[in-house]
Amino acid sequence: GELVINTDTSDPAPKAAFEALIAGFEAENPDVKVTWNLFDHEGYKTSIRNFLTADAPDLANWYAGNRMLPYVNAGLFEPVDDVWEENGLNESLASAKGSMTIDGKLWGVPYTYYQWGVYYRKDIFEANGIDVPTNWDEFIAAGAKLTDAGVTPITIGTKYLWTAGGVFDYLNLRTNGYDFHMALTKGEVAWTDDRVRATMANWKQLIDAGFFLENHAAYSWQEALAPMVQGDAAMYVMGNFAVAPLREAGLTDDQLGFFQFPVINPDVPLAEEAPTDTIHIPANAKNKEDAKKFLAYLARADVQTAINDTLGQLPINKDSQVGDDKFLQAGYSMLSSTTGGIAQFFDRDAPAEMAKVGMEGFQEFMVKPERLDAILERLEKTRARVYK
Amino acid sequence: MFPTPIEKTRATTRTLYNVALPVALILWLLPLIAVAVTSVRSGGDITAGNYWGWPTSFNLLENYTAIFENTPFGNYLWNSFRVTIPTVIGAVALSCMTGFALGVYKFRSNLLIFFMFVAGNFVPFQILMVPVRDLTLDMGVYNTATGLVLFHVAFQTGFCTLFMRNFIRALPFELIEAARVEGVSEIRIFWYVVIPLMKPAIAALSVLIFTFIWNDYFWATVLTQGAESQPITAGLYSLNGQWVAAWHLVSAGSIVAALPPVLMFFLMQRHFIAGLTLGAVK
Amino acid sequence: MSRVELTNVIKKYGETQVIHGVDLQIEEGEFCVFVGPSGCGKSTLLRMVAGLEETTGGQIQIGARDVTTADPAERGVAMVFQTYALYPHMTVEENMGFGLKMNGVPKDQIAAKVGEASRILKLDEYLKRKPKALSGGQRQRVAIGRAIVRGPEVFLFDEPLSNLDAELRVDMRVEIARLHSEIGATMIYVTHDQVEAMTLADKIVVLRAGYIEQVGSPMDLYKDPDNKFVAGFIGSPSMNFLNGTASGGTVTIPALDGMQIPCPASANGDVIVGLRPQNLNVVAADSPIKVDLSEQLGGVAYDYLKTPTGEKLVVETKGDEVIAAGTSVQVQFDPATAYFFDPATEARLR
Amino acid sequence: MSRVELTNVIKKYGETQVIHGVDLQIEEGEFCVFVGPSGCGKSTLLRMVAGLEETTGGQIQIGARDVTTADPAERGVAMVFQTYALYPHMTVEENMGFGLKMNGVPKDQIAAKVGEASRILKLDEYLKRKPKALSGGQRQRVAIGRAIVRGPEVFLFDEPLSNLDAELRVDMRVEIARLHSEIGATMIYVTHDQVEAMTLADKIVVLRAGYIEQVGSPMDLYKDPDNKFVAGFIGSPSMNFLNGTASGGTVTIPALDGMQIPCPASANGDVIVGLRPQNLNVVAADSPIKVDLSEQLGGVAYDYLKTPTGEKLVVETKGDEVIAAGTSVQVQFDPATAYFFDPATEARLR
Amino acid sequence: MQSYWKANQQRLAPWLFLAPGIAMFALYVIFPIFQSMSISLYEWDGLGEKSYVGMGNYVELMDDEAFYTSLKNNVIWLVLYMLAIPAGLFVALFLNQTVRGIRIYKSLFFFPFVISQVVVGLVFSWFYDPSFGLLNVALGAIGLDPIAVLADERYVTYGIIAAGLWPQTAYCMILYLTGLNAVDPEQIEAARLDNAKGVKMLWYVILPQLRPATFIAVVVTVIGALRSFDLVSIMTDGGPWGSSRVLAFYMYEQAFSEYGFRMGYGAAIAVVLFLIMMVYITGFLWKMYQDEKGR
Ligand SMILES: Nc1ncnc2c1ncn2[C@@H]1O[C@H](COP(=O)(O)OP(=O)(O)OP(=O)(O)O)[C@@H](O)[C@H]1O
Ligand SMILES: Nc1ncnc2c1ncn2[C@@H]1O[C@H](COP(=O)(O)OP(=O)(O)OP(=O)(O)O)[C@@H](O)[C@H]1O
Ligand SMILES: [Mg+2]
Ligand SMILES: [Mg+2]
Repeated sequence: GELVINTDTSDPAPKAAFEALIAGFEAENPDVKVTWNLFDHEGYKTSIRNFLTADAPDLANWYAGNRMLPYVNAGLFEPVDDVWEENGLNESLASAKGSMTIDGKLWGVPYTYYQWGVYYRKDIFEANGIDVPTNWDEFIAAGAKLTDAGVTPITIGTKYLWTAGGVFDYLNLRTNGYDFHMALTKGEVAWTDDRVRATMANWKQLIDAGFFLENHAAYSWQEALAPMVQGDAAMYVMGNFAVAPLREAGLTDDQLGFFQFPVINPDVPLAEEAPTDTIHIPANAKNKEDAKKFLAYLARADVQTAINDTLGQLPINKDSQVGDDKFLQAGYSMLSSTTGGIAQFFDRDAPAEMAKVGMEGFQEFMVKPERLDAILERLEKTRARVYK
Repeated sequence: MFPTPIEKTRATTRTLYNVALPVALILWLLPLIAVAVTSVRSGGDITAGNYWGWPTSFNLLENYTAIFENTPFGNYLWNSFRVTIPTVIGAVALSCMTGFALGVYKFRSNLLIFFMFVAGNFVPFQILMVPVRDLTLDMGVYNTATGLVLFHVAFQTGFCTLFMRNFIRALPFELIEAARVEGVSEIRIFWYVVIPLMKPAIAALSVLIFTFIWNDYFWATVLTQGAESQPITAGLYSLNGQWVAAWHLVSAGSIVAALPPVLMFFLMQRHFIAGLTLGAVK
Repeated sequence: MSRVELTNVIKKYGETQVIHGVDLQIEEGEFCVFVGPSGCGKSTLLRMVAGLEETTGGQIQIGARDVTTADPAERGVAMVFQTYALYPHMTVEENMGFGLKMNGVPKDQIAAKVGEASRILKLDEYLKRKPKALSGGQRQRVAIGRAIVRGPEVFLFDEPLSNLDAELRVDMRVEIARLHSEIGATMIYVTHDQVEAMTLADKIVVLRAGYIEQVGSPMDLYKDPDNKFVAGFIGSPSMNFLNGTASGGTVTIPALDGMQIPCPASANGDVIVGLRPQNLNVVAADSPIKVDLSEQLGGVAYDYLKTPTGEKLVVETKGDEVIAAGTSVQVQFDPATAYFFDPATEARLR
Repeated sequence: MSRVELTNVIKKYGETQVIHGVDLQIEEGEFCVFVGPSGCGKSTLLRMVAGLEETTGGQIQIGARDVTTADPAERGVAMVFQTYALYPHMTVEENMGFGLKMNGVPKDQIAAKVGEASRILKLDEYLKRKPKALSGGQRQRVAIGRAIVRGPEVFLFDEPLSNLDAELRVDMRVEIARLHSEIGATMIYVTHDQVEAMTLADKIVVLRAGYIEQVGSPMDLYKDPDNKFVAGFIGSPSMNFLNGTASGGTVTIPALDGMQIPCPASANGDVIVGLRPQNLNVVAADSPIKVDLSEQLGGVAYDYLKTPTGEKLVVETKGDEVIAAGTSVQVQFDPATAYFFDPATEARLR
Repeated sequence: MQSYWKANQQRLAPWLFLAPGIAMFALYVIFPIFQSMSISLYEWDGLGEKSYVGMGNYVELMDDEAFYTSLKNNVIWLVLYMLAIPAGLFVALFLNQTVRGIRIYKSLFFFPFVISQVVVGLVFSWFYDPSFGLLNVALGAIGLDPIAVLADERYVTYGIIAAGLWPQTAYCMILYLTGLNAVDPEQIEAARLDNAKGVKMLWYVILPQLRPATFIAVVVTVIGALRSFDLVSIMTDGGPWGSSRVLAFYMYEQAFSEYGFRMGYGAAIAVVLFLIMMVYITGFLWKMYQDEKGR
């Protein structure tokens, strides 16, 4: 029959990856005709609500964790425990099983994830005699050297807020650890808690030391790439998807490097941020049978190897091959050795409204650190409302 | 005429004025000129930070073909036409009828209905957003040009009715009475007498609605998603995310997006201004 | 050609009544002119006959039919508007043929009728033009042509000439008179122009505030007005009105230095004496009456007199004997040319 | 009060010249009226005096001052516009006082002057109203009041009454005459209304296509026109013109059935004979001249005659003797009342 | 049937002509207004069941900093947007001449109004860019530090308003140009004779006559200010940290943005905005009613 797939993979690499994925599936299942609707990346976040209720496709991509909670609660996603069961995904995709489980059921199939960390200009570090920092003091010191050299240590564009969320996640994971972070994003801890204040104090230290790009609130994350390309900034706390545009802008692998976010509190185990992308069957889908076939296909080790090669990201299936790109390798080894836990991302771990208010607060804090108390109180107020 | 015609003033004032005019114009349009110039720069100029100097090369063709080749820009443009043209036709047709009914006939609720149209036209359209979106979803035309057209036609009918009704009011009523005395039915009066007389109003309104709808951004974001149905305004904005720091492409896109209404304005200037001042409201 | 009969016709706009029970018969082929001051209801009455205004009360008959509630189209009337009301987007020909076309008359018949009307009105060479390309007089002729073409029983004109300049107005007036004698249809004509009313009408209807004051032939109204209003309204310059006191068949006029003239025996006590400027004559003489101003118009002159009572008096003279302003004069006239009115009812005393 | 003198005044709009070297003296306190056909340059000339149009050549003097290039505000003139040009957003009072206010006159003085003007023009009860709430005549009075208040040396009027209806026009005309005699200022008045020109003017200036045709008192122009244009322009109804052939002091008029009348010896060959309708008389008689139409206006009647040559003739009669259309008539007149003009130059032959 | 129509066509015709227009307008404009009012009493994420909360949304609104920020910005918009009116008048006076080519000038000056606000927004974001924007190039030229207008809560709203003033001034300019065209030339002449010159003439004679143009300009400017959404969305997306939000944008954000979908709350904001606008609508209708009566 006909299989309708909606995705938001409109950027060049993801688009190519899906083209290949679908072609492969069709080749193996000649009786299935796939219709693929490609959505604009930003618009997809709102359109998914519409098509899930009004005109459901048979498959749609989305994100793991809290981000899928509203649709699960609204009964718009189909549980796919049987797919997992029949295809042995419980083993092969074990690492992501937790983030796919709500109320004891599995709601989709993950196909890729990618690491976050610090991307940096190797050549600038070398020129200023800086080694890759592994702990907080070295990090601060590196920043100081860069500032002295007239280079902004960290570039960032917070116009669309979420980049600030990434910074917060890392500071909080390193200061208070994974469990606290998850408790916070689940609304179990007050934002006015002293531990949050400790995270913010660390952040303030960076701000006061002039770590971040000036006027970052005026830029999108892409615009913030420019100073790094031009050599005016040295580091970017980002996901792996930043590598492609940086390369495209002319940076070579000799100039560009990656390191794990440095240790702040040596007492907490290192946790990482690695958002997982997933595919789901809407509850109102018409052709669930073929959809499940597609999910099984997508979960296969070889398929995940291929798709992530094109995406430049990491496969979930433990039997897949990780591409030999140096950043992927670095990410893979970092994530597979992580003991502290893997977070999705601030706006996937926290509910949407909390995320919005939170990230807005982070942005404000980055510009006006003296308003910390007011900001935290605001977040706390929102917490009280959102998680009731 | 006020102020004093310049030809009646002293020679120095005249010279000053003749110099001030182009200078003022350039200042006024500076942002646009900058965009136009940037749209022919090479990518090299942009990365080299040559935003304000003389372009090192003129890449008119390259840039303008680039925006069509690598992105769904052509799609967006086509969607704009698919939304704008039917809306213009629909809104003008509906409002010719409502304007005629409200302008010609005396009946008790005439003013009330008229005011309903006028008031509706002024409401902050945000208040319509949630229900209209639901309605569009329920009708199954969400994310289609049809959905946008239906809404625009309905909403613009408020403004167009105001416009048409006032225009018809200003027509000599004797023309209609003359036709009545001659035994012409009301529908034929509308078709044979009133419509031909409304040609200038129809022209003015069409141009005006064309620009309004072409430039609409809000409803485009509310009622459509994605390249296969979004018009150019929304498209430009999402492409802005893709063309990171490719300012020459963004500029070229902006220029193309601005071109149809600008052309429309230039070709139909008289009608356009008549429309603005007669209708007097956006 | 039909007679038109109004019976107790009433018009109200909301609460305000503007036509108060008008009774009127217009005979077949008659040229009837409505005159009266602005706002008296001339147009309203005409439009009620046309069916463009609803009739609030009473009955309107055209020919043998009661058309009180009929549609304009069904009354067999044609109307010529003050503003011509030509369709600007149609040629002269199309304008004239439009009504027929809309009523499904075959093309060749339309052409024939339009041709005939255009011949009568000498419009042949303009048939292909749009109204914009015509002069005022030509437009008015087209408007009349449009009315003729449908061969109506009754023609209605609402101040058809008031938008023309003085000279053209004279020409068109003559033309309308010719038209009436040629096609002989019943015509109702509204005007506020004295001269048009006097020269065109078989019958003049003088209206005032929604009431008919008097109906009659032009010369009847001029020579034998029923009341002060009609007397003052018909004739130019207007009739002079002076206060007088009557007793025993003689009236004393203080304004004319106590002049006494005979009057109808019915007059008693206060009366108003009406004197037409044309019937007066002045001679220089010692008198309390002074010439305030004298206007020489070449062939004719108007002397404005100030009387001792403060009442004003206009005298029309052949412009030869100029009397300087400030001169004392005596007023002379044939007492038989004086009219008398009751000051309270304004009715004529005979 | 000052005299106004124009010396060889010229006005060009771009290349087209509309005033061709006009020389004119207007004495102190004189009432001077400009008349002429539409487009002849009346308004232009007046506006040049006001300073609203630049003077292309020549000189304009008001009183002793050469004001050719002076600002309008500095010429000591006041103007009354055809459309009144009242400021719609100001009350009557403010309208009248505006000029003084702009010249920095203290408030109490303004109030005094406005008060006086409003008294003269009987506007007291309307002082607080806006122009919209006034009738046409009242608005015109306010416009005049605004002119008076500034106490100008010269008043300029550009067709001030042409937007009023007939009756009101008569009243306002009388009012302006009274005003002139009361304040005695120099006044220049543009009109195309015969009656206004004849009744108001001390001096009429007849313009034609930017040239002065004749200057003189109303009666001079009526009785002794210099050329055919002036003769035809002054007098109402217009003078009749018939072709004739002169030889040896006698002219033969074919239109009048070959009637022969004496004429000046200077006339020879073709001449044009001018006859005023007022000077003609008709009697029924066997003749090729027929009455085409007869209009009865009450006091007066106009007979339109058709002559054998096709020329038309209007005769004014006292309306008593009605002559039916189609009757053959003879035309009678006093040969001394005939005028003669050269057909080529249109100059009067005396 | 045929004869019933013939006899009553004058009564029936208007309804026949009105029917489609009214149906569309009611469906898409009138009903939704009331629906919005009703939605504002619910909590609803657009997916599941609505749950009735009475005035809950409004109560929350009263205690919502972001709402007050938006409201305050709306007021700033309302006030500063009015500058378009004098500015438009000024430009109109400047251009109200008859020199050669003036028509082209007038059209070019009108340009900003014709192009989309999206383009205007992009152009101005660029103009304000802290590193290479024209504004900061100019500031740098006179030795001032660059200002990141759109990243600074102190300036951001003003920066967006300035961008909005650009097209709005062009709009007011056209209104005034046509207004000036309609000024009775005889009145200007009368005023010249009355010795009113320059500014005095403008103030006492011209401006009062331009009142209709001014009225229209005020109406469209107020409505433009209250509806302002496009520029905010494009230039800052409400930021930094929500400090450039206006009600129209906030409501969109609450109801539809990536992190929003609080339909009820959004509807409540829209209702507040609607009530503010209602003040002006009522005023406008009142004036129209007076004009209609005066006919
Ligand atoms: N639609 C209307 N509503 C209320 N009153 C009206 C309406 N039309 C006319 N009138 C009133 O009816 C009266 C008669 O008006 P009508 O137009 O018949 O006067 P008229 O004699 O034709 O005047 P004119 O010589 O000025 O044309 C006037 O007092 C007028 O105010
Ligand atoms: N601004 C102008 N540019 C060119 N020609 C003009 C201008 N104003 C007037 N004219 C011409 O000058 C001539 C005189 O015009 P003017 O207005 O003085 O006539 P008028 O005697 O007042 O006519 P009317 O009786 O119609 O008012 C006319 O032929 C007119 O076409
Ligand atoms: Mg009337
Ligand atoms: Mg003139």
